[in-house]
Amino acid sequence: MLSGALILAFTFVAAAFGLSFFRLLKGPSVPDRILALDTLYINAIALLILLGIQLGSPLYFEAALLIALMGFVGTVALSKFLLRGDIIE
Amino acid sequence: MMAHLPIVPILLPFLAGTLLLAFGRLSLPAQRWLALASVLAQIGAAIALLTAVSGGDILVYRLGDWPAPWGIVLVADRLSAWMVLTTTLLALWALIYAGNGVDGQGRHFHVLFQLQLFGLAGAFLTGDLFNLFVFFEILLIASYGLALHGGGQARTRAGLHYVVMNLAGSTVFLFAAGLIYAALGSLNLADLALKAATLTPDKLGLARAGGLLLLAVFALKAALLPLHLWLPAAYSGTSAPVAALFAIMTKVGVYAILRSHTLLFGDGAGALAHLFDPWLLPLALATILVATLGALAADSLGRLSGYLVLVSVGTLLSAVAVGTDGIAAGLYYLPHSTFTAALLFLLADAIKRRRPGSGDHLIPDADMPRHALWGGLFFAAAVAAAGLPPLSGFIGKFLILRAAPGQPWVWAVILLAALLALMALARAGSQVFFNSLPATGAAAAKASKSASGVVTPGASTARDLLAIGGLLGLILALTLFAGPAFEFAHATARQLAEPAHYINAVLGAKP
Amino acid sequence: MQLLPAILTPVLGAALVAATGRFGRTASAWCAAVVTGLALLQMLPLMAASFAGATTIERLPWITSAGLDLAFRMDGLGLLFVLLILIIGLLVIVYAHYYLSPRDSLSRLYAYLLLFMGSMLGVVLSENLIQLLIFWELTSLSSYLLIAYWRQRKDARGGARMALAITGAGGLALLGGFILLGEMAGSYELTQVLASGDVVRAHPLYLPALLLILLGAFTKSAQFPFHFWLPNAMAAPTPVSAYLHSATMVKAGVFLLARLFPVLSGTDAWTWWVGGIGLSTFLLGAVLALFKHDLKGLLAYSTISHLGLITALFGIGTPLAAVAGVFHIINHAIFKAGLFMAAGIIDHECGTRDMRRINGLWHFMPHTATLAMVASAAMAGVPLANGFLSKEMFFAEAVTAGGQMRLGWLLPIVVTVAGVFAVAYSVRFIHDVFFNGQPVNLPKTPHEPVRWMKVPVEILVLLVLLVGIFPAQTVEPLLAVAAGAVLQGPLPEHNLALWHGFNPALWMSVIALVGGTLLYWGRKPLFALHDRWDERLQGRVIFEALTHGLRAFAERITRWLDTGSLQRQLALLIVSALALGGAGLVLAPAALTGTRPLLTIDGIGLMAVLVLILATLAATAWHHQRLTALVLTGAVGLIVALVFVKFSAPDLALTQLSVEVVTVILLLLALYFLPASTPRESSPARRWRDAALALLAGCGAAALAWAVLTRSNDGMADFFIQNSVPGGGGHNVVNVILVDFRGFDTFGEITVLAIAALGIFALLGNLRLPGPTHDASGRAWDSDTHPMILATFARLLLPLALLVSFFVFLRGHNLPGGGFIAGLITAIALIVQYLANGVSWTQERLPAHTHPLIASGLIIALLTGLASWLFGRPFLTSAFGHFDWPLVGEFELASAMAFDLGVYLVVVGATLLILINLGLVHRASHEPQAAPWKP
Amino acid sequence: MKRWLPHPLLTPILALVWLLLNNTVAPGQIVLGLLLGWAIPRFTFGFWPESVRIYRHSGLLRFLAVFLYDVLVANVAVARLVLAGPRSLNPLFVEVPLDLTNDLGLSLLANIICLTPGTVSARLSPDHRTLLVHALDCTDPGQLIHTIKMRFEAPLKEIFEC
Amino acid sequence: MNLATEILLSALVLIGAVFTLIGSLSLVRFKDFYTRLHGPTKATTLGVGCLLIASSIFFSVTGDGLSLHEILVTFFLFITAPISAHLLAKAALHLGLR
Amino acid sequence: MEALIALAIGTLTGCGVYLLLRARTFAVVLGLTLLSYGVNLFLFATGRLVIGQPPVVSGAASYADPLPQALVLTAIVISFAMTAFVIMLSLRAREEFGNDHVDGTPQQSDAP
Repeated sequence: MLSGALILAFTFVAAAFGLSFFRLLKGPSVPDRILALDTLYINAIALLILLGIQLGSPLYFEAALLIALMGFVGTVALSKFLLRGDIIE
Repeated sequence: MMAHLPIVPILLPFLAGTLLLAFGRLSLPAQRWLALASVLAQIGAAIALLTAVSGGDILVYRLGDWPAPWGIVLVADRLSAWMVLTTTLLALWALIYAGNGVDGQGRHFHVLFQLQLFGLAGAFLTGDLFNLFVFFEILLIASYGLALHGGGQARTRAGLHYVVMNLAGSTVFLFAAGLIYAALGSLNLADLALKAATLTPDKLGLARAGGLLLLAVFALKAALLPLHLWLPAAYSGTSAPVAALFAIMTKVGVYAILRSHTLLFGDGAGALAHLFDPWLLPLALATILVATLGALAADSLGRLSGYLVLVSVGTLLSAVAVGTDGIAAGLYYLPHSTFTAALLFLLADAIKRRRPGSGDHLIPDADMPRHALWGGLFFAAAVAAAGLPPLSGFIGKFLILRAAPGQPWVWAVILLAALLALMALARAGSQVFFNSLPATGAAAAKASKSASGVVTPGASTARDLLAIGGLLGLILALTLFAGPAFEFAHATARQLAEPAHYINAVLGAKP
Repeated sequence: MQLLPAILTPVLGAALVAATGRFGRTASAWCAAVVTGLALLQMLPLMAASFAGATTIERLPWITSAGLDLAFRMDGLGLLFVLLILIIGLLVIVYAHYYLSPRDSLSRLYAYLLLFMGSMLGVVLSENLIQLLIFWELTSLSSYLLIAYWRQRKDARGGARMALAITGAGGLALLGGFILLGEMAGSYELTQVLASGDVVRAHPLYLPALLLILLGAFTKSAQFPFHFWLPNAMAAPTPVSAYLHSATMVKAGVFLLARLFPVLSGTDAWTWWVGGIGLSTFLLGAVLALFKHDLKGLLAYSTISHLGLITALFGIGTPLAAVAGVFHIINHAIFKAGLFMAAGIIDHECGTRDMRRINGLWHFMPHTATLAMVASAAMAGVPLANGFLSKEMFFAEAVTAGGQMRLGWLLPIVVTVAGVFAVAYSVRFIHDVFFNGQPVNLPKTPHEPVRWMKVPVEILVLLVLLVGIFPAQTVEPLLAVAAGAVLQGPLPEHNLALWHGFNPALWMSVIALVGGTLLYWGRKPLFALHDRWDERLQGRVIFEALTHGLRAFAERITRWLDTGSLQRQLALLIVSALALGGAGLVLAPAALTGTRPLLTIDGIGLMAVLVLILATLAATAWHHQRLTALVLTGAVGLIVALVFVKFSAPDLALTQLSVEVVTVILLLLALYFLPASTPRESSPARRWRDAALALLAGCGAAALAWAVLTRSNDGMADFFIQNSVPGGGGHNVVNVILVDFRGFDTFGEITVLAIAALGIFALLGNLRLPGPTHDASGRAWDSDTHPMILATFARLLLPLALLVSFFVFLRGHNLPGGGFIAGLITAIALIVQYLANGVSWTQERLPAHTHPLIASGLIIALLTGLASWLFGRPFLTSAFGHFDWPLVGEFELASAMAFDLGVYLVVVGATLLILINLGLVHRASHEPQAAPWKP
Repeated sequence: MKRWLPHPLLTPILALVWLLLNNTVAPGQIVLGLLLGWAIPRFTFGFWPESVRIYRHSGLLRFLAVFLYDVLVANVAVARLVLAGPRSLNPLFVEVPLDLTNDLGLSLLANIICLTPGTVSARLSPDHRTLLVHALDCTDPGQLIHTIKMRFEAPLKEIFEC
Repeated sequence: MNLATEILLSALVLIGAVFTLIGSLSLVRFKDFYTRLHGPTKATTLGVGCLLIASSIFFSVTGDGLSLHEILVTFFLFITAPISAHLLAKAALHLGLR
Repeated sequence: MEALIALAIGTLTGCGVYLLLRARTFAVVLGLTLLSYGVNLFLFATGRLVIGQPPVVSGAASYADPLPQALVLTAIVISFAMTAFVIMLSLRAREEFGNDHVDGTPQQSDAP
């Protein structure tokens, strides 16, 4: 049952990936794309956790942790670039 | 200590480099002395290594005490020791020349210089394919820093091209290494040689592709046609001591080609045997021709020297391609061509700095101070570069021709190239030294103007002469002691022709 | 060992003489003379021996295994040439002292002269052919210096380069010929080579070898069609010409013919090539000489002609002809040296060499005139002068040899015609210069030169007469030993005497003398004819056209190849890689697809790869909008990391993720200073070409990957997995490989990182780039430099991130993680501080500086590696142990961790150094006076 | 004192996080955690000089509970809106006047606003007096402002300021 | 593991996945940037949260001992996600998106 | 799955090559980045694709080949360093040339 649920869940997350990526491609504005990328990162966290459960291995957890901790840096840098151009001033 | 001999030439420059970095606030003279001491120590180590392997035994150093093929091994055979010694000797004079102020024109010159030597020594000594990649990257990244040392538009452009080309090359290298691992299941050169013999046909394609991609990478490093275009600009663009040191960089490519040509794809390599043969000789000869034309067309001493480096690369590789005798001749010719190239670059720079009006361009100008002296030095260098008697260049050419009796093409190309190089150098010499203008006020004005930027001549004349004289001395020694040198080269070639020794030394008494 | 020192004496003497320059002309003259004398003295004993018929060979091992030892040989021929070289050299030295004007550095001339003398001695005394060639080329080089002595003169430079090019080319051909000869004879040593004549002549390589050697000889001794360099070499000071073109340089060629006569001669090829070329040169030179108005020009062509004569003699190939050849070598050397010196005197006294202006010098310098007339009589072959005897022998040989061969009857005729012209130009030399009315507006009024300037000429003229009148008593013995050495066999019957009775040879001489005189008197129409002669057919013109053409060609080719365009170079690289890789893959026997069982495609995997591919394509298609492309690349990086996770590589995923973040920041920092969009400048053709290349590369990579993935993996995984825990003390095999099994790779890798950081630091040293004040759409930047909310949370996150990085570091050895990832996490955490609070704010709070960090990291790594030396283990041997402390509990310590610490420090330091420097570019460009931050 | 223990309450938090990271309560790890909890703040003292003082711990906990609950609600609400589609919502910007002055408090507020009822804190005015908030589906701005100030700002104010 | 936990897990996993999906869905469905901004910051936090709880339970049941470190992910997300959202909104305002 | 990965590697390499051949430094840098992704994946693929068997010794039956992973890790680091350097170099070039063309001279940018 759990495995079935997992398959379903994977499908949903895959769909989420697709949707986020659609926005990434479509834009139209740069913030839209950045937002989409940020969402992709969060989707990735979900994916990693599902993978961990599916494979019954905790080894994938750190990746999720790392994204949670570092994923936003890219977004922040991009936004700062839009705001100020120079991100380290 | 003797037990660790093979790694000493690698660790010494690393240590010096890190120390120079750690004590970043050292005064320039102090840095020079430290660097000099390190290079001298390296020469000592290289000589020790050479004597240790000259008997014919191969030193194997198992890093981390892991057995080959799983761990990384350093392998010091005659070839490696020969290359290391050449490198260190070259480095000494390049370093001394750099002391004329070039090293102060930017940051971290000496650190980068030492780490470059680190990379070179590692590349020559390692017995592991991927480790070779790593050391290639080390010497490349260091060379990037050195090539751009000092800045300036031409230098930056040449540097950019050089860097991007080599980054692309590194990518190809990774592809090649991956393919070879995928096909042969190992990275240790000796193990690869062993496995190549028993390669299953379904993986032959992968192995061949990997091997030939390796050739592409090494050809890029060695500046073999058609991957030679980066060299003249890069070498003539960078500062003289760096260009002098770079004289060995192309030889790294040659070394890698020679190593894989004899060890991985030698006679014993079964289906992979002679993988390079169809490509090597034609490309090498073509390189010679194109490069000679370039030398003939060159408009400055720097570019002329750059193209002559290409000629020597072509000559070397065609020697490698004609078999064991050729390799022996080539190995004798290798240090000569290295020192000569360095000599030319240093001379070109010394002359450039003394002709503020016209630099090293092949146009008449007022006589420079101590005109006759510089003229004589250039004459000697030209004799060496054109492969004319009595210097070692002639001996090298003679040996190569002698090794290729059945190959009229090799003969024709090498002899023709020698003639054209002779004409190019004669033209250059008579333009720069014979055809002199009276010193005019305009020239003097130009002198004062552009002298501000460059290192002032005179101040460092003694140092320049020391470095240039040193290189000339090396060439002279190579001429006088051609007998033993060629003996060693010949022994090396024979050792390369017998990969079994290498393989057994690395893998123990495996069949 | 006497010969080597004897040869080295002039060479080393050259340096000495060059040094004597400051002590005045006389000093250098004496020095040069003494050096020459010394060389002569040293060889006297051996010369005596060889005069007695002995052949001395001295050997010094050099490159024995290549058959190249220093070996010297003193025999008759060597003796003859040594005498010519040194005696005439001595005379030239004396002469030059008076000839050269005080303005010119005499010591330089002497130095070059001695250098040349030494190399010439080497040529004639070499036993080893290759060594002979070495000296041969040295003569070319030193003659280059001599001819270009007056370096300011264009014709001198041109002449010198021409001589060098042609003789140099000959030398290279000669090298080839000698190597072949050595192949055939089995040695480069003359003794063996001379002995194995039959083998050589029968050998298939004989003809190529012969032609190559002849090429060398003919270029050197100015045989047609290579003769033209010699007249142009007349730009040299006259003493030089007197030396080079009478006794030495040009004689080297005929010397070679004589030397190898026993080996190579006696075949049709030899006869036709050598004889033919020699004869035509003899004729051509004689004809052209007549029309030269330049005194030295006339002599130059006469030299060519006489060398042709000698060549022809050797070409005839009979022993007697060879003897005659040797004899004429002697005679020509003597009278031609004298003539050149006389011409030099005239030049010196009149300030010109144009025979149309120099006339009737008889009244001004009768003494010199007499000397010149005797010498030119020898040149013409008038009885009582030495030239007559050898020419007579030549005529005789021409008749006898002509009788034996096809078209032989032509031979005497040609010879006679040439003889006629020879007489004609000799007559002209005498009559035009010394009689024929009054001089025409000379720069200065000529008079007899100083006494000592004539002495050398007098000596030579005396020799001319002595040899000419009492040949048997004077020259015969020398000729005998020399010819003996040439023939390497019994000497043929010959008697040197003035009178041989009325034989054809005598009649030919008579015809020549009479005809020549008549020809001179009737020369006007001939001159008129010659003036209409087409200049362009001259060798010099053709040569220059060739060299210029070659240069132009070279320039075109080089410009065409080396456009300095990076794109072309990259395209070439890619094409080469494709060609080579393709060749490897295509020529393989097996099918592309292997037999390994494949994994099934699941939805998420499909979606991920789809996203990856689309993102890549989009990034490529839209690379003109740089920021968009950048964001898309970020997505690609993320997916790559996910792929790593999916296929069991957690460490890679962590690394990829953290590197990704840093890369994005890096690119953003750069993008700030670069245009926001890429102009569309590539032509469609170019775009299509690149697309094609890209497509091929992509297909190639995919094919290779597919081939790899569908084949079984027989790598060496098992060893690592089995030894990781027992041998490396870690469960995370990847990490154990990185810090232990292949720790040396990591050692190098962190060095790369460190060097990159330093290189960048060096690169940005004085970089000043103005940052744009508006974004791409012209909107001014937001005023809020450091958003407060970001700043606050950044501070809050720092301790947490550090904690995590410590966590990742500690567990690395057993679970995914390790020094590198930990380092990146720390670096990113700090970079966030820079993002949020700016450089200066963060800088002053940073507890450590980057350079020390990097250095200490490297040193720690090094020391960890060296530590194992203390235990007698190789570099980087790891050790680990399990400890149990109260309260803390049981834990593991491994030396690999220390190494990892080094990695950690380097990563932190390098990453920060890289990014901070970029951040500083802007500030530096804003306030230039603010020096970039020092580490 | 301050140099030695700059953030008294950061230490336990870090120790806790450390234990969570390692998923253990082994004594060794506790020691190590406390050690790090002390060392890291000391190490990063420069980055966070001003001390954080919590005036009412009980408030903190209650606030935490409220916050988590709101997150739950907000998520569901937004999810419904998403499913309902764009037509059903009317987004608008609202300027929320602020009484908080404490940086940390403000930042937390901004964050919480992002996480809870369909709002995103978009811009903090330079003088930190107003916060521009974007609401996903809001008919009555006043109501929204009131909610924010009552539900979040007030507790934060009493936690971080007095 | 017993049925109850399995049901619970499945439920959590599904809910989490659904919320993740919805979060991304909002990116597509909403018309302007600011409304799109809401989805990821909220729906996903809950989605990921549920998944994390699921994982926490899963490993607590299967693995050895309690597994709580999933909480950290949520914790970090709570801190970081709003920051990105905030800055993005700020940037959008700056660019004058409507 | 293998086919997908091969396809991905191909796409990354191809696009990387295309961008590498552009005339502006930034495009070249992007190209190099894509290329390094491609080659890293390729190198990783030489360990073949294995799901759920990370090379962390835990008494499992089989593991993924750890060696390629280690190599890729090294490769990632090195290519990061190189990318960083070339980015800086592009800035330096920008300063020296006043434009971001790889040859510093936009007009002669394409001669096919």
